[in-house]
Amino acid sequence: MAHKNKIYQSPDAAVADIPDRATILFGGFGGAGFPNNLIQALARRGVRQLKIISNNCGTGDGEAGILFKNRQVRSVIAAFPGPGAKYFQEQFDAGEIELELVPQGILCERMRAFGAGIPAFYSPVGVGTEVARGKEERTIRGRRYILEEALGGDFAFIRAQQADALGNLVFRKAARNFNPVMATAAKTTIVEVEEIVPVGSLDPERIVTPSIFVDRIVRAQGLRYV
Amino acid sequence: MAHKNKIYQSPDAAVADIPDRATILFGGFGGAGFPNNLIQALARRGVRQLKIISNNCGTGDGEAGILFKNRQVRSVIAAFPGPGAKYFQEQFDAGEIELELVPQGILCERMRAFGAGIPAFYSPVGVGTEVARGKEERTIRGRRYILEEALGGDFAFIRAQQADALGNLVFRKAARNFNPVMATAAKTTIVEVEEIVPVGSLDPERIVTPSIFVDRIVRAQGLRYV
Amino acid sequence: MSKPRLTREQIAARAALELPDGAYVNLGWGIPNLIAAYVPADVTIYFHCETGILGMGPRAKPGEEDFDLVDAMKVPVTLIPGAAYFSQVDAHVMTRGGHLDICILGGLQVSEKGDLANWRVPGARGAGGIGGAMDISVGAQRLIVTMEHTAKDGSPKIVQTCSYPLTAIECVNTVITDLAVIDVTPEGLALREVAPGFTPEEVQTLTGAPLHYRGSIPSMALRT
Amino acid sequence: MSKPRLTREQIAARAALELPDGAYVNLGWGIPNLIAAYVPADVTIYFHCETGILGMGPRAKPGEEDFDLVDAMKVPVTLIPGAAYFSQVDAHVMTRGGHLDICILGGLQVSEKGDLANWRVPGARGAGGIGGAMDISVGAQRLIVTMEHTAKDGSPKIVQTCSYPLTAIECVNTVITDLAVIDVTPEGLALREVAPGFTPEEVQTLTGAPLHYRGSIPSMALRT
Repeated sequence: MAHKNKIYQSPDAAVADIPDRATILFGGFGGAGFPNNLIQALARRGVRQLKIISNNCGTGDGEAGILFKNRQVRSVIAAFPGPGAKYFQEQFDAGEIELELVPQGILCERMRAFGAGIPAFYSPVGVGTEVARGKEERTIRGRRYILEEALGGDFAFIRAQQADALGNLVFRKAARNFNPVMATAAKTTIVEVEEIVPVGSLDPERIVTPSIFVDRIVRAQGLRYV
Repeated sequence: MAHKNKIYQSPDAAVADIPDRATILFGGFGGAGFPNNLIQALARRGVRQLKIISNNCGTGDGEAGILFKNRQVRSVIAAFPGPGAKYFQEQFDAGEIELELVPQGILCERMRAFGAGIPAFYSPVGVGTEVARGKEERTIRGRRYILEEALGGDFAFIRAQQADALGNLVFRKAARNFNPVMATAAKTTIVEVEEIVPVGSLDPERIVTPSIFVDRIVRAQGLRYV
Repeated sequence: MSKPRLTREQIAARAALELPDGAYVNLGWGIPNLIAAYVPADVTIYFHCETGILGMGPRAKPGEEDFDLVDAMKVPVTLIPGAAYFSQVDAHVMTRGGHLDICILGGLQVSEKGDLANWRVPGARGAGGIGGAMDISVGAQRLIVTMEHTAKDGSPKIVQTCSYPLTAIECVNTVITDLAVIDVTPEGLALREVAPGFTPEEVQTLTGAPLHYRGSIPSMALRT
Repeated sequence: MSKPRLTREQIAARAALELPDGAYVNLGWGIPNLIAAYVPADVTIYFHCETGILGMGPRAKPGEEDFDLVDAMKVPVTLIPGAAYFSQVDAHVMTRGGHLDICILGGLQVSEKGDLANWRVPGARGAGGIGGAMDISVGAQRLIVTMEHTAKDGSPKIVQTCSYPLTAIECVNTVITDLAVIDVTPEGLALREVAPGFTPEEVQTLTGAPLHYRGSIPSMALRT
């Protein structure tokens, strides 16, 4: 078996096999660390009926917004879709799109559980609120908890500052956010990076996402913030 | 309220309030990253009936071995007590000490859950083995799992390479091991470090354990490997 | 009730007094977002942000913005010495795991048991959004809510039972409003301070649950 | 049965052939610990170690040891280019989470269903120790066990049901011994190769569960 080449020549090539109805995790938060090149490539590819898992639902055409504008999304799991998510909000108000609202820390933790081989865990977050609806409740050592299930995807789209050719990643400042955990929680993780550096040039102490979690690497072509 | 000073002048000062019957987490694995100065100070302090949570049970007098030699320990949770843990093994064979054997990854994960506010989680590890004895079993999406509970302590003894005065920590190579997770899983975390550096001199991207998880800092006085 | 109440800035200034030197603190949206500006110069607070920052400093100066260094509202910020970056997962290990000393959130309603509703107005259009508020509310060692004492229609926001969708149950320790500082205790709501010019009885009238108080209640401490 | 069986080194050499270029691999104690030396020079394997290393290289040369850079047996090792350090927690996110392509462990017993017993001999003194074997066994995408085909007393180590304490159930994909390569399949144990000089029937005699095989079974591939 030849050593697998993880580097793709374009965002379009990196997403070329994504089918309709795929479940995709999108990194990014607060405008930083969004995989905008991959999202745009997915919009060009035109697949439909996607299920997306993301903190928010884009701002106007930006971030994941373009996928809603193009009506490529059937279902969303998010913590804060956002008032700027114009196309999502229109389709949500029209009853055209499914939404599961999840507390932000639980959104992270459910993906972390998936990546860590944990199928479900008890959580104190959302007890006694709408979030608990339909979930098993259990009292442990005198406190109430609800059962939360692991959450993973077919693909993760993430953004990092640098990758080596193996897929070791470092992130920049608060652009780290959801990206490392999503890399662990998808069958295929695709990263867009500012820069691809030689293997061995990243400090092993500084690597945040080891290469084992990364399947495809592509150089970002601008679109750092949109 | 005065800004809390986390720096202690000696290992003995850093452990001076630890009582009999305390539950203590000890970092270290494979000979690296053991808080040997703090362990020695605890041996000098002479408290008894300790419950310790550690990957192993020392090698001869080294690492946690001295606490067993001094008969300061009543109960252990460990993944691999180790054939070199002479004093532990003698007391175990004589029925003088309690042991809960835990798979190494689950030992980590239970402490991580404690630090993360997760009281319990389902795990695939140990299903159908001795480890599952007495634990709830549940089938989720067709696979068998057992319920594991969070595990924390009164104190964590850890070792790092550098701390700033706030308690931000960086580790060195494989001496990182159990230390970061234990810092999150105890009421009071005490770290011994090779070096205390000025606040602001650690790269914020390189910090592994943020200061919020550290309560007491002391300079190690040798005893890096014992 | 045309007497002047505290401004949002004055509520923030009063809340800033609750932050001890060296505390690890998360501030939510709305009035809480005004608080950092009122922390005295001799007090250092390590502000936590869900974007993966501990030791967040003031907003970046114009021309010095870095859009990879932002708060949860996309505002470019700065770091103070000793700051650290981490992932969103670890940001919420800190919230849910009980590691933050004090969190201050905005509120729509607070019940006498300390239930908080702050993420959604019933009947509002759109999907709403939970963000990090639920994680923060359940995990904070001490949760302070800052808000106006009454809604725009004059109805009390401090109530016996919240009618709005809950953020978390039995989580609020203290409410700081434009009229009062109120602690949630096992015995109910304890009136600690009142706004200058207001009596405890006037505050009670504008509150939807019984307030406990005895003797003279001090005026809300405000820096000038 | 005095015909020479494979040596431990030969078992390791055969097992090394199961590792494709670029694979992420964890090797356990015993025979597995001999395998890395037999990986061909044109194949790069990213060895994972529970001490928090991905990309572990050979043992450090005398005089160049760093005792903060060790494997799970405290042996000072090296890194290959592209290696990374991480915590024990993340080391086991990799094991339990199913991220490792291949893991190779030693074995005391393997059942025809793929159950593995490898951490404790019943009746042995001392507390025993699980270490990372259970986490690795349940999580490996492909689990290979390398061991002698029979115990010191001649009894089979490949059995219908393990009598020793289990490490994990239904986890083993392939067993490589001094007599054979055997795959665990839904239909039972499939004999893939036999050691040079042995017939399938001879191997079956030394195996405690039925082996499936048809036609001629190739000899175990060994480099010279």
